[in-house]
Amino acid sequence: GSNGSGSAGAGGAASKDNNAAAAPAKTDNGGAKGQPNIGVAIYKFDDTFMTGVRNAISDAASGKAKVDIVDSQNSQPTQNDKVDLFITKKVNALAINPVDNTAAGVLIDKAKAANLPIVFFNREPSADDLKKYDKAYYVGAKGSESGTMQGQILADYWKAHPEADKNHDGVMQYVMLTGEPGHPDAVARTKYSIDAITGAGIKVQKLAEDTAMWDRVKGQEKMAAFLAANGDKIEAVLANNDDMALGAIEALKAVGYFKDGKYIPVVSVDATAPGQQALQDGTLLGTVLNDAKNQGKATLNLAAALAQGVTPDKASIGYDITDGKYIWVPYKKITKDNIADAK
Amino acid sequence: MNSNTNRIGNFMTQNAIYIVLIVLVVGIAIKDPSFLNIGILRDILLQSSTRAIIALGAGFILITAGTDLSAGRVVGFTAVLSASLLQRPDYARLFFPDLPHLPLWLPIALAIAAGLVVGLINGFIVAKLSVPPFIATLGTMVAVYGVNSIYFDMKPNQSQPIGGLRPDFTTLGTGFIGKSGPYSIPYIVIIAIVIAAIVWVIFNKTRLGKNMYAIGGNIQAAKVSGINVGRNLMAIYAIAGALYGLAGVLEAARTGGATNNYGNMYELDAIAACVVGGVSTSGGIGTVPGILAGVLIFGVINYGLTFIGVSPYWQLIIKGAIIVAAVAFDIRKYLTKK
Amino acid sequence: MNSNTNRIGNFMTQNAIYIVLIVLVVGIAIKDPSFLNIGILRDILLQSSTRAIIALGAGFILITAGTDLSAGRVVGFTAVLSASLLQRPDYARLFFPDLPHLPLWLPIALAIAAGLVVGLINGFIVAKLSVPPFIATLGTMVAVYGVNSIYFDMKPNQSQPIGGLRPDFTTLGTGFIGKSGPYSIPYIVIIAIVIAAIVWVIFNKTRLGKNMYAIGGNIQAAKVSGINVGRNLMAIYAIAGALYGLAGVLEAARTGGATNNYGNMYELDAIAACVVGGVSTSGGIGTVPGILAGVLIFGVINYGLTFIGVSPYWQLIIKGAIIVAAVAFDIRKYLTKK
Amino acid sequence: MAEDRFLLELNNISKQFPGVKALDDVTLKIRPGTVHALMGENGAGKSTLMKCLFGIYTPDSGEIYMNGEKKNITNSKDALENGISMIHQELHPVPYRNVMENIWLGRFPTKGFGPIRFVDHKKMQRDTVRLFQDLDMDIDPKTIVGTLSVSKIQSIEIAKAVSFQSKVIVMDEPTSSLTGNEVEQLFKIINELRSRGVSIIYISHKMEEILRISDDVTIMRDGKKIGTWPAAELTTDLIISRMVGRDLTERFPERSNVPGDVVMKVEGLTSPIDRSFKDVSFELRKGEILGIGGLVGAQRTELIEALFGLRAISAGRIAMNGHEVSIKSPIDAKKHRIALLTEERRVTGIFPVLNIMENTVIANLDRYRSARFLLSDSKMKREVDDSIEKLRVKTPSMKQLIRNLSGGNQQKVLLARWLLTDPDILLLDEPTRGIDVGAKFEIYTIIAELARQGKSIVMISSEMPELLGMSDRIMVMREGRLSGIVDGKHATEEEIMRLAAQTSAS
Ligand SMILES: Nc1ncnc2c1ncn2[C@@H]1O[C@H](COP(=O)(O)OP(=O)(O)OP(=O)(O)O)[C@@H](O)[C@H]1O
Ligand SMILES: Nc1ncnc2c1ncn2[C@@H]1O[C@H](COP(=O)(O)OP(=O)(O)OP(=O)(O)O)[C@@H](O)[C@H]1O
Ligand SMILES: [Mg+2]
Ligand SMILES: [Mg+2]
Repeated sequence: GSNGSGSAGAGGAASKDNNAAAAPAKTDNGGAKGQPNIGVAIYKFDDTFMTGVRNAISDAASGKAKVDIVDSQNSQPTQNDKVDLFITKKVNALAINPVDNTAAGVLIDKAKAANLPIVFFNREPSADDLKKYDKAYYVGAKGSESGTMQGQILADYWKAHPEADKNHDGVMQYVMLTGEPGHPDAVARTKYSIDAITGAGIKVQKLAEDTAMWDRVKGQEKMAAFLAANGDKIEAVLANNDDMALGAIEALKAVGYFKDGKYIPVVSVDATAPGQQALQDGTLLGTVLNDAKNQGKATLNLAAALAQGVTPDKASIGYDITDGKYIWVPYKKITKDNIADAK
Repeated sequence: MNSNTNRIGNFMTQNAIYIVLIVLVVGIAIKDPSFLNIGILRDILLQSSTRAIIALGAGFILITAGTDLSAGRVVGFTAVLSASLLQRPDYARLFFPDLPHLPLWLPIALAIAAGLVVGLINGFIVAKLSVPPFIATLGTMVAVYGVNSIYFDMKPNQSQPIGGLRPDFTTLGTGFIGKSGPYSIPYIVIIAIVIAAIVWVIFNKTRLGKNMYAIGGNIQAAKVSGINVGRNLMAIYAIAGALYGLAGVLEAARTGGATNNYGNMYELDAIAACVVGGVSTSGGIGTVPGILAGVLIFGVINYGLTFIGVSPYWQLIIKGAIIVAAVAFDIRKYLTKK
Repeated sequence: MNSNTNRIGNFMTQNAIYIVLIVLVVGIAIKDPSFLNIGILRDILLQSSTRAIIALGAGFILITAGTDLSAGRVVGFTAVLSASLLQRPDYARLFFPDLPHLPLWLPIALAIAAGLVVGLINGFIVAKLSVPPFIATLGTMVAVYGVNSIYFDMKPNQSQPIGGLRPDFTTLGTGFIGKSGPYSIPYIVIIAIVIAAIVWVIFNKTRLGKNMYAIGGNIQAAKVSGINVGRNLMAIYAIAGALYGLAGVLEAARTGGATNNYGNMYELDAIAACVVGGVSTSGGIGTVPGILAGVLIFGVINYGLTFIGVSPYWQLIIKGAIIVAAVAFDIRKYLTKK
Repeated sequence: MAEDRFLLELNNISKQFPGVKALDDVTLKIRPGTVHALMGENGAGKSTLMKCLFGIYTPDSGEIYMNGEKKNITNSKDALENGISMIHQELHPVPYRNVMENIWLGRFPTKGFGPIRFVDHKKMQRDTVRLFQDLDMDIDPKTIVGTLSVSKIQSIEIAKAVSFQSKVIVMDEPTSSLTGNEVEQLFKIINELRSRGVSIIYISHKMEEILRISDDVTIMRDGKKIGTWPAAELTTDLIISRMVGRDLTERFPERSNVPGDVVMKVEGLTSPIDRSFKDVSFELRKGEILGIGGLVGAQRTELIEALFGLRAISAGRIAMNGHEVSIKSPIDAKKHRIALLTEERRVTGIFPVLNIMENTVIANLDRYRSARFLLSDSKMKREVDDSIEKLRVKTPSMKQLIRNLSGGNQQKVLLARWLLTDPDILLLDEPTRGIDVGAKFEIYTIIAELARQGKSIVMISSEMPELLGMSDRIMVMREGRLSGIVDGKHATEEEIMRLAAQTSAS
């Protein structure tokens, strides 16, 4: 860590970090013999949350395993290619963050044919697929949970703040900013957040929903259009991630929210640094922490144990295994009151 | 009578894009009359401003019969670059924890210069190595994203979105002239207008502009006419790069943050806006008002369809159809009458 | 002596792409000798197969002096389409819960036909409405994604990834001839080879192929020679569409699933592979072996850099540099000696 | 006319372009087995009329009859199917494909089974070889067309037009890139076709050719038909006066230039390319018009392009006003006040999508800077207006796109472009190619005037009368070498032909 002033010097420094993390390198990393090789495929490198997991994996790996982390570029076929490469390269275990969780079936077949343990993380394959192979595992949370918690935060607020129902019709008029169409997280969060609210006995009315592609710029632009079309009718804003929520908050600020007592609840998922700042500032009501550190660590520990032929259990990896296949790393609701939990 | 309808028909084909723009606005307004509202005009202008700056950059390249795929990634790079140097010191996660307070102009100038350098590299590859622009800029597009990602992934930031930007910086993106409200004019719109005016002057009143049209119109003839094609191309790519750089700065200022994914695919939007605005993909043809109209058409489509609540998927289908229809209509004016 | 070095130099420029390919392989093998391994060759061929089919489709269009941006989205659409019709009846989340068992060929034919129809639409817009290919296919790219997303979002699927594909279908993507191991030949590679052979015949032995080169080389010449340019263009876009359709089917079969995001941005890869393989972006030039070499270059880069453990971001930078260098080297053969 | 049965009739054809009435009620009737010359000034509408016949344009009104039968021709395919083929004024090669593919484009022979058909390359090659034998041409069917010289490409277009076995062949300035032998060869082909009952519509600005080859002559002016006459009743002067609408007795202006000191001295200039120019030395004087004669392929073009920095040289020196200079690019050439009007105006001359004004000022932008780098529109407009007027460019306005001008008028705009740079040395490569007689005289007048003002002019020409009529000295080249320099006043056509053609060939 230096405060390098030019991108060239900075790039060099970063590359060293990356090599340490990503290369199976023979020289780097102290490379003690006997350390297993683990092939890790991330669904997309520039996903903010997965970057956290990725960093946690390489941190956890030091001294324990050699990890080879690759980018699937948000494309399942590319991920399959990378898995083929790992198998040809004879890694000792696979740790896969699937792009498309239904594709796990084929990946499990590949791993089984090569007799390699395979650990999926962050996106849950179907139980049927996992059952096919005794060395297939999952580390992560229930996909639905983040949406549910996001909805609960909003439902709790709604019940505690009757004035939030601006038109006093007993119905929550909301707008929704979704991630990339068809993205599993986007689909789950959109659905389960609303399910949680209605599940809490609150009636809802969707005023508008549009995709902002996970993107802060688009979040801001879509929110501006929502505001123009619906004005003060909007009583709550849900976003599939922090970035879009932060964009929406900028658009809300531009029409006078978060000043002079004008408030609207905004909820999202991720608990990124700017998201935490927004919680602090009181512009973001709540977000949901996906525990990158523990997900990464559990994944690595599990894969490393499997690679060495050790039977994974609480003693060998430090996490509980449920049903012989799952390590659950739950989500956490984060609001202004417990920001510290996210840090 | 006949000559009158003919004249109307002629007027229509000559001004097809502007007519498309009006038809779009009217169509949306019929669906929801509250669309005709000065606040909405302001929103659309605001959203179109950075796009316009990028499209003007892309226009330079298209008129020389090139393409610039690197635009979006340059925007992302300069957004990250400027944001990383302009954080509030009290922010929790600083990109450079020990950075002294820099004068506002310095990181901005640095970011624009970074864009310009990428442009120069593009120009060099195209002009001196004779690589087709599509491939040259595809190469830099990929490479710039790599560089940006490495920068963004540096410790202590490690690929976290950059937030906590200094208020003097965000004011650039969110501030305005006049009383708050629909009649205020955002700084960013003013910047875009100034840039458009400068580009108009370059296109129409300078040697560089004339040379640009000539190079796009017939590069062989341009060489024979004694135009220094290499130097002109490098200058043109550099200007375009600088414009993307500026746009990146404004995107960061406007949203109060940046990630390495900013600007992704903006090049396609920019090129599409140019072509819808009458810029020829085979070079030599294109005007500043046309490009601005093209950008506005996309601005109106994006804003308007969300405004009237069309579902995102249907938005895609309608957008695709409008793009094709607008160009099919506009292109009539160049078709030699058979 | 002098003439000998000259001859070597000439051989080098004429066969630049193949030399680039060899240099890449040697370079990677020096870094890690275990790269020279038949299993790795098999992996690379396997990974390049669908890419090759798409690139051949894109090649058709490029040679007519067009571009086809819709390729990737068509791949995504036909992947979803074929997957939705070929699920195991005992799978928990069926796209069509009451679908009877269809013969394998039917959904495949349907998906290819869907690709062909999109191609026909592209061809119609380009040939009959005179819209530049870039915009025509940008329009269909956006619209096809919209249509695919609507289909994918239908009840009861509601945008869930489609899984549980029938084993006879996935075998197509994962099966092979011969004993399991490095010497086996995947079906998908055989399919790609057959397709490449057919395309080679079309390019070199049929009227359509010759007309394609003529249209790209000088469309005016094609017109005054009595070629029905419109019909030929429509046929060419349709064939390209059908190839993307086939590629989509294979992608679904290979991964055992599909989402609406499949194929995203494949068009850029395909065009880049073509251009690296010597296809001219201004039309009229291109060969099947060249395109295949271009695809393999990307295959080797993608596989090889990961293999020797280059970090993904550095891969981008290296990839960008190689693309530019390969084309800069290859392009020498067309530069007229002054 | 003697016969009242016509093979082809174009009745009352009109065609309007924005701002231009290109054809105004034109009627043209062609007898079978005749050569019908179509004549008129640049922009008179000749090419447009033929494009209407060939389905490239659709006339606004008028009808086309073949053998008394009304035909509806909407594209080139229709025209070809109705027995009409055409050699276009602007050549249309597909550059990256070989000769035989260019010839059989659109009708490749095929073989195969049932509906599965493949192009029959063997037959195509056989047919091509036979075609070339019939026409006495010597071109390898497998050469890539882009590597051939313009004259070869022109020959291929001729062969292609003949190969359709059409009843009517339109030839729009077929000899503009041919010289000597090839023109004779073409005439042989035309006579052969005529004797087989084929009719030829022949467009050319070369009077000698018209009087030699044609049976009937139709003259057009400003989109209108002036009349049709049997060629036997016409003389050059008659044709010219009907074309131009006034008498034009002199073909060349009076010249009063006096060659002075040597301004450019070229010594041993040699190209790095084997087939190209070798060891060329000559001097150019102030106020001199130096003609360069020779057959096509004599490397005249490459020589003067090398002087302009467009081509490399491997040996030799160029000195200007006694100082050796290095000219590596057109930028250098312009600095030394040299201008070049290139041979292939479509490839290296015009900017098709730009208008006349932009095309005119492009080589000369420095002159129009008003503020530090802003250009002054009014100054540009003034000078372009002057040029259009001086060179009599036929156009509705300077905002017209140059590609909408007739071929000859495009050439005038290019000449205007270089005249505006006010050069000391003007290199002209076939300056009057495709230019009508009236305009030729104007261009000659301008050349003579420039020489009188002390400018030096180098003029490549394949037209013998032009060389003899305009040059102070004539330099003849053969196969890349200088074969002699003769005095313009006393030289004869025979002498020049002898110097040009003493080849191993024939
Ligand atoms: N596509 C077009 N658009 C507008 N004007 C045109 C177009 N084509 C031709 N013209 C105009 O029509 C007139 C006739 O042109 P045309 O090419 O037929 O002349 P031409 O007799 O063949 O002359 P030349 O001897 O120079 O070839 C000219 O004034 C020309 O500018
Ligand atoms: N053997 C050749 N192969 C390829 N290109 C050639 C060849 N000979 C000539 N050319 C090209 O053809 C054009 C005319 O060339 P050249 O100098 O030989 O003709 P020329 O004597 O000037 O005849 P003219 O100007 O009358 O057509 C030039 O562009 C030249 O590069
Ligand atoms: Mg003509
Ligand atoms: Mg010549």
